Amino acid sequence: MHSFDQVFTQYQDIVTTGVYGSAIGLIIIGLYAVLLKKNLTKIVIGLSIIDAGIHLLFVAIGYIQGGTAPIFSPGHEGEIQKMVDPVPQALVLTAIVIGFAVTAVALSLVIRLYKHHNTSNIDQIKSLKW
Amino acid sequence: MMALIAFSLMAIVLVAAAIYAVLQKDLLYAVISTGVISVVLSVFFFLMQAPDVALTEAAIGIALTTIIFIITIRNTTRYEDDPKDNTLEKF
Amino acid sequence: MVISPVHYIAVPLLAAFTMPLIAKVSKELARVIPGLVMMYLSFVSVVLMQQVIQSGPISEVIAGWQAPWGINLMFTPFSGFLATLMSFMGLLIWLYSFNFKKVDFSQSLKYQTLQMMMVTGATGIVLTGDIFNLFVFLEITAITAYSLTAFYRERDGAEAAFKYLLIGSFASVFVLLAIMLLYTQLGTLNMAEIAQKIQAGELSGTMKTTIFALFLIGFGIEAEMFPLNAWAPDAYSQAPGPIGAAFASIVVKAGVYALIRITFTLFDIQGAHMYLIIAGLVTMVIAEVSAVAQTNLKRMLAYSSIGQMGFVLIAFGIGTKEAVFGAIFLMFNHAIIKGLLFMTGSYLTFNDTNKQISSLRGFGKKLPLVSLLFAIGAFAIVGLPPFSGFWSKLYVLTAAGSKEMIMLILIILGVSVVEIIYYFRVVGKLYFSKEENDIEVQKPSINAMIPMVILGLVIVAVGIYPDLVTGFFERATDMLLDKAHYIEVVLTQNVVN
Amino acid sequence: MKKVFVLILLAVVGLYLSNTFNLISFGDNRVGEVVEETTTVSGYYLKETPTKSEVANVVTAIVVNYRGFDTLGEVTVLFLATTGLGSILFRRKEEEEGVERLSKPASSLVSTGSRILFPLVVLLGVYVFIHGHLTPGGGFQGGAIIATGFLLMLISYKNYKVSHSTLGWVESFAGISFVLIGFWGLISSHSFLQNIPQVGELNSLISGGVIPIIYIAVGFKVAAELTGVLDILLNIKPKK
Repeated sequence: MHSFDQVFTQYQDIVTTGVYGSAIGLIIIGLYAVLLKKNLTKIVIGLSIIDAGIHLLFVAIGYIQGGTAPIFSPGHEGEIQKMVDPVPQALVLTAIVIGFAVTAVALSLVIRLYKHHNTSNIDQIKSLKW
Repeated sequence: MMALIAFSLMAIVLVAAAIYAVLQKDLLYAVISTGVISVVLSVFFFLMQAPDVALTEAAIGIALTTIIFIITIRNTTRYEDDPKDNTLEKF
Repeated sequence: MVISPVHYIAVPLLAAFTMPLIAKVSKELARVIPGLVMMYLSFVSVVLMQQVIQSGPISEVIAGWQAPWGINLMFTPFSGFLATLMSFMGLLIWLYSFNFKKVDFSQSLKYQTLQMMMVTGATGIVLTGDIFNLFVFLEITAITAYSLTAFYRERDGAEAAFKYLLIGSFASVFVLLAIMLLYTQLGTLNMAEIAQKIQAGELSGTMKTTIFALFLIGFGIEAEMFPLNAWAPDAYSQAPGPIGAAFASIVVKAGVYALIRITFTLFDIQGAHMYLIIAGLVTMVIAEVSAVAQTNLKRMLAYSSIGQMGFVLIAFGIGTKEAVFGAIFLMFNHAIIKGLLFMTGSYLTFNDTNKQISSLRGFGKKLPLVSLLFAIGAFAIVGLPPFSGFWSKLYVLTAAGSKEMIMLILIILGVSVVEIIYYFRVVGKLYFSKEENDIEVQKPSINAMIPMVILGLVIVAVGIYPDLVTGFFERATDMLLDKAHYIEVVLTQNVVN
Repeated sequence: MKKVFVLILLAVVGLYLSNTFNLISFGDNRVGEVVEETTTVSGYYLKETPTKSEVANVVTAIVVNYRGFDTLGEVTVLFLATTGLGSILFRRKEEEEGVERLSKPASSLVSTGSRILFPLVVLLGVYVFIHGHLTPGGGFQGGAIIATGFLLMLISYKNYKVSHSTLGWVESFAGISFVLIGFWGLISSHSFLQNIPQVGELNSLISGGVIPIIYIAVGFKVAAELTGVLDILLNIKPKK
């Protein structure tokens, strides 16, 4: 486990591009799916990929080099100095559960649309105009 | 050194799983790769000293999100442009 | 039990959690609870507004932690006025939807819970003093709006709800990104402390504009600015009758409030006001023009509501004291008049599945009172003298005049003419065209008629004697424009109650 | 044509995001010195949690106590998602009977395995949300784990029925207890969700005053709601 901390401190730039790059990559791929794909389920998959990217970014901004998890386990009471920022973690907890709730409602709408129109292709369902 | 290779491998798997999830026509495999994304994400959170979030992502991201997607696929089409989709008969 | 702003959120939550239990005992009682809650909240609003007028804004601290560390609720004259408006409208909408024919009995428990929680979510957005809490309440309002839009089986509510959900998820992605960036730069989530730190210049140029742009897009979707309101016409027209009224009078207000709180209190970017004017102008012109082309009554009202929101944005964009006063008056008027129009409109087109305006021929005789109230609403929204809409339009036009924005005045007057065209076309159909097809008409029940009559009376009363309410707007304007007072109230006082 | 436009848009968004996030260097210490008068909010939390509110897990203290209103909103979002799901996928009573959840019975391996695993998974879930304030984990995580336990049973047994009334009772009681704790705080020490002064010291099970009780209520509520969501979704009559 500590070998990863060592990696995070030594190869700082590789890790930065790795984390931020993959998070932004996830958001871009999710956006691609939502904007271009026709199948309703695939669009909801795109939405959950964008959510995954956002949550990764949220935790990444809270990470501090060489920091430990913000838990005062027995015997480590004094180590306030080397702790990771706890606030983004608390916010991500809420954001993940909200993302799940919205995904559940979206999928129930997809199911009802399929039962009603017998197709899950968004072009066939577009009966509402601008 | 090994840890660096493992870390960058995971980042590549993350993006590859996302691309696979979007391009795959068979929705079941696409949903499974969203599960893979959640697994790698949970490991990343653990590495970034966020155990609470790793546990949440594991419990909700991997288990529950994947299962509600699979239930949706069961009630709608399994393949993206499903041949037995009735849209063709209309024309 | 000391009355405090937290009751706006805690009491409806308690009611929402107990309703399934009470429904096991008696379904009838379970449907009455939202009404009792709304009545209690209206009473709380009256009490708190008195307190605010005497002793200034109330900042209530949650969980005992002082402002920047804990979450605080801000009951200022501006947010208090909006919370009061939302509670009263929530009460009227509950009364209107009590035994709404189309909501069949077994579903009405879920319907009432979702409707009450939508009002609570909007009130939460208005009251909270913490950005991430604002995001959570935005999600509460959004998730109730998705489920309620898709409530009816036979209409294509599910498409409208899915479209709304897609665009709503974009809104929450943008807001989350903005909160994330803001936290990295300033290290705090409390709105007052953010305003203080931005004023002290702790946020650099490019990052500040990026965060402001992300917030603007995120809340612009909720406040129906032009490029982002593709969801609104479908959501309004497919949702059940009372929900359309709730969208127009409550949910959109919360979106506009969040937008105004970002531009006026948090960020002081010069271009912001000009941007608001341009965005509002574009929204208004396009919405009003497409309203004329509508044959479906509810879609026409939806476009007119978006146009009015554009008008509110213009008024806030002008930014002078009188313009902001006019804007707040406009928000008050829009909530009441648009609520009345949606309520009466849904009874006028009750039995017509695709809500055609042409089917309203000669309804003046069949539904005399409902048509009269619709006419009052139409005259008021257009801004004719004896009604309240006139005053708010007058204030905004004079404010624009004092800033020599002649082009703006011309466009606003032009748009008013467009409004007159399509509203009088409907009123004309109601009264002056003879009825030929005998669509049997749905007589509204007593409890649906009461809120419509109350709203009609309020419009006429405020129209004739506007000083009834302008006192509140004065204080609200001063509070909104006075950023230092907002920061000082939140950050310096100790745990108050 | 639309594809090209979208690809350009994606490139612009990607570039914009990447150079915005270039300004934020990964891993540098934004929390600042955690000393007596810290400026940042997280520094305050790190200093206050072990001393004043006697909770080992700082994230739990933030989620439940410092920002308890977020969690209240959070639990409402899940409650409304369940209600909304129920109203969207509502089916008249007569359509309901004869809903065949599984066409073929699960294999003996799955059914015996899940019968053994189910109590263990629920035990793990309960452990996670009872020790929310000591070890990583808490109400949301514990509730989700319990929901996966029920999911296991729902999948492997055709006639396994999760009774909606018990779910309803558990959900309502947990929600009501959460709000009542909030009101009790408002009455006793004039601020909603106020934490009572400390009983028990750091890292013991009974520590942190009201925080573990709230998180246990959240755990029950999240477990009941997620099981409800899964039950509604699993009982939809698949279209043949």
